[in-house]
Amino acid sequence: MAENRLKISIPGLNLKNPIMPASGCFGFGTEYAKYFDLNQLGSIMAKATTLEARFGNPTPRVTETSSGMLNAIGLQNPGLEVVLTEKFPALAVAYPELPIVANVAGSTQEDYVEVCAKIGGAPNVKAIELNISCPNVKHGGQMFGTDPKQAYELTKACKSVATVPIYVKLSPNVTDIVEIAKSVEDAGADGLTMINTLMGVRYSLKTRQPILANVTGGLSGPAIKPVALKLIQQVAKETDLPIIGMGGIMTAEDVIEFYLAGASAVAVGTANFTDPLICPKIINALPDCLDFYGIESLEALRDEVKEGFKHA
Amino acid sequence: MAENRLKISIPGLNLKNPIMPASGCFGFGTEYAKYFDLNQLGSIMAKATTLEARFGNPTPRVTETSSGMLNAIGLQNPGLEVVLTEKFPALAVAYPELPIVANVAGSTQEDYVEVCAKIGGAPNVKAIELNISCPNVKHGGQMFGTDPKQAYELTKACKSVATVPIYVKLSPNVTDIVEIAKSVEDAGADGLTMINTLMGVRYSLKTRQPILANVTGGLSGPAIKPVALKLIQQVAKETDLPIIGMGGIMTAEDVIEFYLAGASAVAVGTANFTDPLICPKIINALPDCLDFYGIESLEALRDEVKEGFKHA
Amino acid sequence: MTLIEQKNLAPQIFEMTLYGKLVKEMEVPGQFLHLRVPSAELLLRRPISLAEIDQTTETCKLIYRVEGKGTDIFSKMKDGDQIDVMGPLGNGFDIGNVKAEETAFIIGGGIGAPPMYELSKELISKGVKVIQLLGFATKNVIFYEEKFKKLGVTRIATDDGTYGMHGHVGHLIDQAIEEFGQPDLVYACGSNGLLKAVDRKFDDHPKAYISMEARMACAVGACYACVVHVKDDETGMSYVKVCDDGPIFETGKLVI
Amino acid sequence: MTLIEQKNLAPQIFEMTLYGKLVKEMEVPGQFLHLRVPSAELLLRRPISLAEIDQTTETCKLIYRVEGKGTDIFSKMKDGDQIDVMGPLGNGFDIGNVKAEETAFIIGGGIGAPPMYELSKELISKGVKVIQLLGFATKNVIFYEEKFKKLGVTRIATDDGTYGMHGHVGHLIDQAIEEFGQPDLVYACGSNGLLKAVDRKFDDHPKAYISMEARMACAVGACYACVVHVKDDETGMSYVKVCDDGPIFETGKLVI
Ligand SMILES: Cc1cc2nc3c(=O)[nH]c(=O)nc-3n(C[C@H](O)[C@H](O)[C@H](O)COP(=O)(O)OP(=O)(O)OC[C@H]3O[C@@H](n4cnc5c(N)ncnc54)[C@H](O)[C@@H]3O)c2cc1C
Ligand SMILES: Cc1cc2nc3c(=O)[nH]c(=O)nc-3n(C[C@H](O)[C@H](O)[C@H](O)COP(=O)(O)OP(=O)(O)OC[C@H]3O[C@@H](n4cnc5c(N)ncnc54)[C@H](O)[C@@H]3O)c2cc1C
Ligand SMILES: Cc1cc2nc3c(=O)[nH]c(=O)nc-3n(C[C@H](O)[C@H](O)[C@H](O)COP(=O)(O)O)c2cc1C
Ligand SMILES: Cc1cc2nc3c(=O)[nH]c(=O)nc-3n(C[C@H](O)[C@H](O)[C@H](O)COP(=O)(O)O)c2cc1C
Ligand code: FES
Ligand code: FES
Repeated sequence: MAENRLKISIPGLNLKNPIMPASGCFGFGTEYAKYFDLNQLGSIMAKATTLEARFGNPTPRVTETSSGMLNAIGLQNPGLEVVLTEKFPALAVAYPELPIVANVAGSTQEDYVEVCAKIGGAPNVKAIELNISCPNVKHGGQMFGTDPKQAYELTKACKSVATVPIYVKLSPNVTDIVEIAKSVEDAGADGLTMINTLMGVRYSLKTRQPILANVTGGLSGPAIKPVALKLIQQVAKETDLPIIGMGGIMTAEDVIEFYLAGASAVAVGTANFTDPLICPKIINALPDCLDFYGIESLEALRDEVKEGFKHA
Repeated sequence: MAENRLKISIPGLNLKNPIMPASGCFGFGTEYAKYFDLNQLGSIMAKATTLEARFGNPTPRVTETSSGMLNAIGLQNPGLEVVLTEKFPALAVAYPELPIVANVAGSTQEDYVEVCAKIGGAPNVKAIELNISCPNVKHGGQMFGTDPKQAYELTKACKSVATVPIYVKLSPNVTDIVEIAKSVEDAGADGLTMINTLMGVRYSLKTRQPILANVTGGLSGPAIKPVALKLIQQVAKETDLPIIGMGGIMTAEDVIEFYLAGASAVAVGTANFTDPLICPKIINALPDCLDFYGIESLEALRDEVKEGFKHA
Repeated sequence: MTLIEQKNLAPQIFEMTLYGKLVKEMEVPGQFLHLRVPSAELLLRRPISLAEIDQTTETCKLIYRVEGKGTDIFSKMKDGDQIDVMGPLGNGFDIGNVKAEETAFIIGGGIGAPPMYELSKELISKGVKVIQLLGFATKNVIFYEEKFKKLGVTRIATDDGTYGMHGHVGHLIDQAIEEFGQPDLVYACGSNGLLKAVDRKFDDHPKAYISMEARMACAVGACYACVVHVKDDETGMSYVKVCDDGPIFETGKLVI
Repeated sequence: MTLIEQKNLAPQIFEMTLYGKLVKEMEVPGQFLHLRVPSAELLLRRPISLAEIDQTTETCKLIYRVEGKGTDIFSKMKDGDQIDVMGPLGNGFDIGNVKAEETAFIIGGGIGAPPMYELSKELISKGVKVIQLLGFATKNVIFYEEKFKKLGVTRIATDDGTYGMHGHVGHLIDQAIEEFGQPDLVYACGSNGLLKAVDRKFDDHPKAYISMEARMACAVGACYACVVHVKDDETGMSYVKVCDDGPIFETGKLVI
């Protein structure tokens, strides 16, 4: 086939395929480089970066649930400086053509703004994912993502300084996600990524205490896929922003299901832990899957779905 | 053992064990009577009852998800009159000792109030579960459960007419569940039941359309267990109301996990579809499970957990 | 029950033979079993019709097409594996008052054909003359042709004309009416399109029955997943449940 | 890899023998495999240490205790079953610069004993004199006693005194120091309590190593699930990852 049926273009990101590892599930990229050639990926969504280094939450930080997992990593990262001088350059040298999405988090608006202003300076960072929905930190994070006004202010402030397009990552832990989506759209966001994790808890029957040291964690994996699809279709019908969808994707069929809900590209998180080769496997399975369901290309599918929503 | 280690007392309900089929998953009780002796159950939470008969949503109404399912039944039921004259009496005749929890729903506050005023007239109805969290109906349902003020008004109005204790069923689809819980506590609720289903969607790749005719459905099953536990422990720490917990319970271990989160009794929903004998199986497995984890009785465990929350 | 044989009848179509005491309770053709998929992730059981019941060997056969995750897992199960079975469920075909020498049209479409096999067998044992009209998508997904032929007249149509008559079962029915006259009994199972056609053709036929499909959860009448509207009901409140009022219904009664 | 043998060594304790090309890459004792549980519902792999590696037969052995859902499913797998294996992972025990005639304390507690077996074997092949100090909860969960004894001095303690010395491994260590003097090499794997004790006792020993446990997701250093604080770090920012900086660390370095 002359034409690449998997390619997709969204603000800042001209991707050869829509598959990218989700933020926090793939480190700063190089960790998985011994398993496959990262050039196969559409992009990589890097681990959250904050202005200063963070250690994150006490351990245990992960536990398992039916068809899902809880994590309370707490945004551990080496801070903007190290990310800019070491992490992104390492990828840029080894994979100069691979676009990276930087994930930005912070405790205060000033933090976010400073990181957003600088992080686009890395030549391979083509977009920012503004993480206003991390459920695992006391300050910032989800706080900004559950209040439409704060979400608006933060997005606007970050947009005014960022040198690359901004995708705002929405939290599912809200009564009305459309309200938040519209606020960040009004504030100038270039796109959305959704969903971040739901909040969950598991207890140990032996200790009678929560398994996670942080008590609560973020629920991810196939367990949340129907919730992700619900929120994506709801937002896709009400805003014009392109959506990078995520939440439980394990197969090429799942990718298409996210397109049917209105996503323009997708990220794969938890599944990397189940199978480190999951991303290339999905990418390789997609063409046959498109054939099977009679889909010409992902861009055509996206357009068809958007058209359908308009007339619904 | 002389003492019944499984017994539990909460307003209106003196239960020989804390296991009850969840509303909507066990009809009006008699449907499962050919599978086991319903007298084994602690109680039964009956299908939602509305003032007038309802047909519910178009079909398909159910579909499957990883470790979960979506339903959009839409509160189909024969209406208060038939429930009072046929459904509850059928149970009362066959199982005179079995306490029933009536589940009440409606489109308007007046509907709720009228049903609450009358439904306690059935001699076996020992409590009402006020369903302000059904995600599958256009009017009423979740609307009342996502706004603290409406939740307060409705609960207060129902309390003023009800002849049995009222447990308010909370929706997980909110930004701040504690706010809702406190409102209904202030309004005089006797207890809470949580959680109702999360909202979800699944698409058919073949038709490229949502599988459910209603588009969205309520997500239940083990997939949502960590979310249920999270919300229950959060509410249990902030209110004094007893909580009947539910969301993905499949085993005796799950029951204990809900107690650790602060529940005083539990309901089993989706698991009945996987195994029609699940409730008696859990009840029979509980004593050994208590032994294994060194738990004297469920009441003792509940008290220990509540005590722990106070000092946390 | 114990899986004692798994046969691949055609691409994606399998026949499972199950052994166990439960067979004793399987008495009416058209009933179904509700099978638990042996995968912790899949909570809903799968309804599959009884295709053959053999009391002497305490076995029954199910024929199913691999559609999704559940049937795919079934197809990979091996002899000796245990399978958790609820049932038999549903009303089954009412063959209590059929008379010897009556003529029955036995209409099956694709994966709707299996329950018609046991039905045909039982009707024949009562002396009924069966005319079996079977539709398939294409030649290579035809199954049980020989077995049906052994029971009686068997006409086959394929949607693509690769075998038998070109077209759908409706044409076979018209042809059979011409050839054999109006049937005394009509039984049908298959796609919604097929059921609609049969329902229309035998609208007020006194002994015409269709087997309905529906997405189910409980299969015991408790969850209201599988309801179907009743025709000409002004209140909009009348319904039947496919799982326990059905899956077999008289024609002319439901909104299909 | 292919499961070729599953043995029940003691109540809830199993030994799995795996066969496959991957064994070629297993060179360092103390490394672990990250095993996928064959259940769609369980997404996280389970880290299990290599207990024995045999290049000639291309097999390796894992010893594991049934703790929860995943290990329970492992214990029910049968010969010939395929198991999805990532690894070998982790740094393993550094035995590059050990010298013949050095004395090594090999300290294992309960289900921490397995990796010590392969370690002992490899140390012995380098001429090291091994003193194996093993602690178990009670007599009937002891495993591999004979195999360890064949390699060298083996002392056993049980928490409840049902076998060997009454008490925990700490006592065995004290006794061994009295009997054999300070060891040149120390290697330990076991419960957190055991590791703490060893860490304290051999705080500034130049060649003392402990194998750490942590809840893991990725096991490749990408998710930050398995971090441990470094001692005496004022910033609070220094850490190691058990999965790829470890699981083996020098004593005296970490906040255990
Ligand atoms: C009374 C009855 C009898 C049936 N008899 C047979 C038979 O003899 N042979 C056969 O091949 N099929 C039969 N079916 C259809 C069969 O139940 C479905 O093909 C099967 O459940 C699909 O499961 P899956 O896991 O492969 O598909 P998935 O798509 O993974 O299933 C997901 C969910 O949808 C439900 N579902 C999907 N398709 C259908 C369907 N067509 N009807 C009902 N539920 C569905 C499943 O039960 C499950 O809950 C019958 C259905 C009913 C209602
Ligand atoms: C490097 C390393 C080597 C190990 N080697 C062995 C070994 O040789 N033999 C052995 O029996 N055990 C070993 N363990 C512990 C083993 O990984 C756990 O007992 C096992 O994962 C429990 O899984 P489960 O499904 O039975 O329990 P569940 O409680 O169902 O597991 C739920 C989740 O918690 C994790 N988990 C639970 N307990 C532990 C634990 N103690 N350590 C790490 N993760 C845990 C599981 O991996 C899973 O992600 C090792 C652990 C690590 C980190
Ligand atoms: C271990 C782990 C760490 C994560 N860290 C981050 C993070 O740093 N920033 C962020 O925006 N999302 C983070 N997430 C959320 C994921 O990017 C993703 O939104 C979510 O897991 C849903 O996708 P999945 O079901 O495919 O995992 C993390 C998820 C996991 C499981
Ligand atoms: C098919 C189905 C129908 C339901 N109907 C009702 C209902 O009528 N009223 C109600 O309050 N909850 C209803 N629920 C929600 C359950 O009572 C329960 O809160 C939820 O399913 C979570 O428990 P589970 O995971 O054990 O199923 C229904 C759930 C299912 C699956
Ligand atoms: S499937 Fe539950 S009522 Fe029919
Ligand atoms: S387990 Fe992911 S970093 Fe160690």
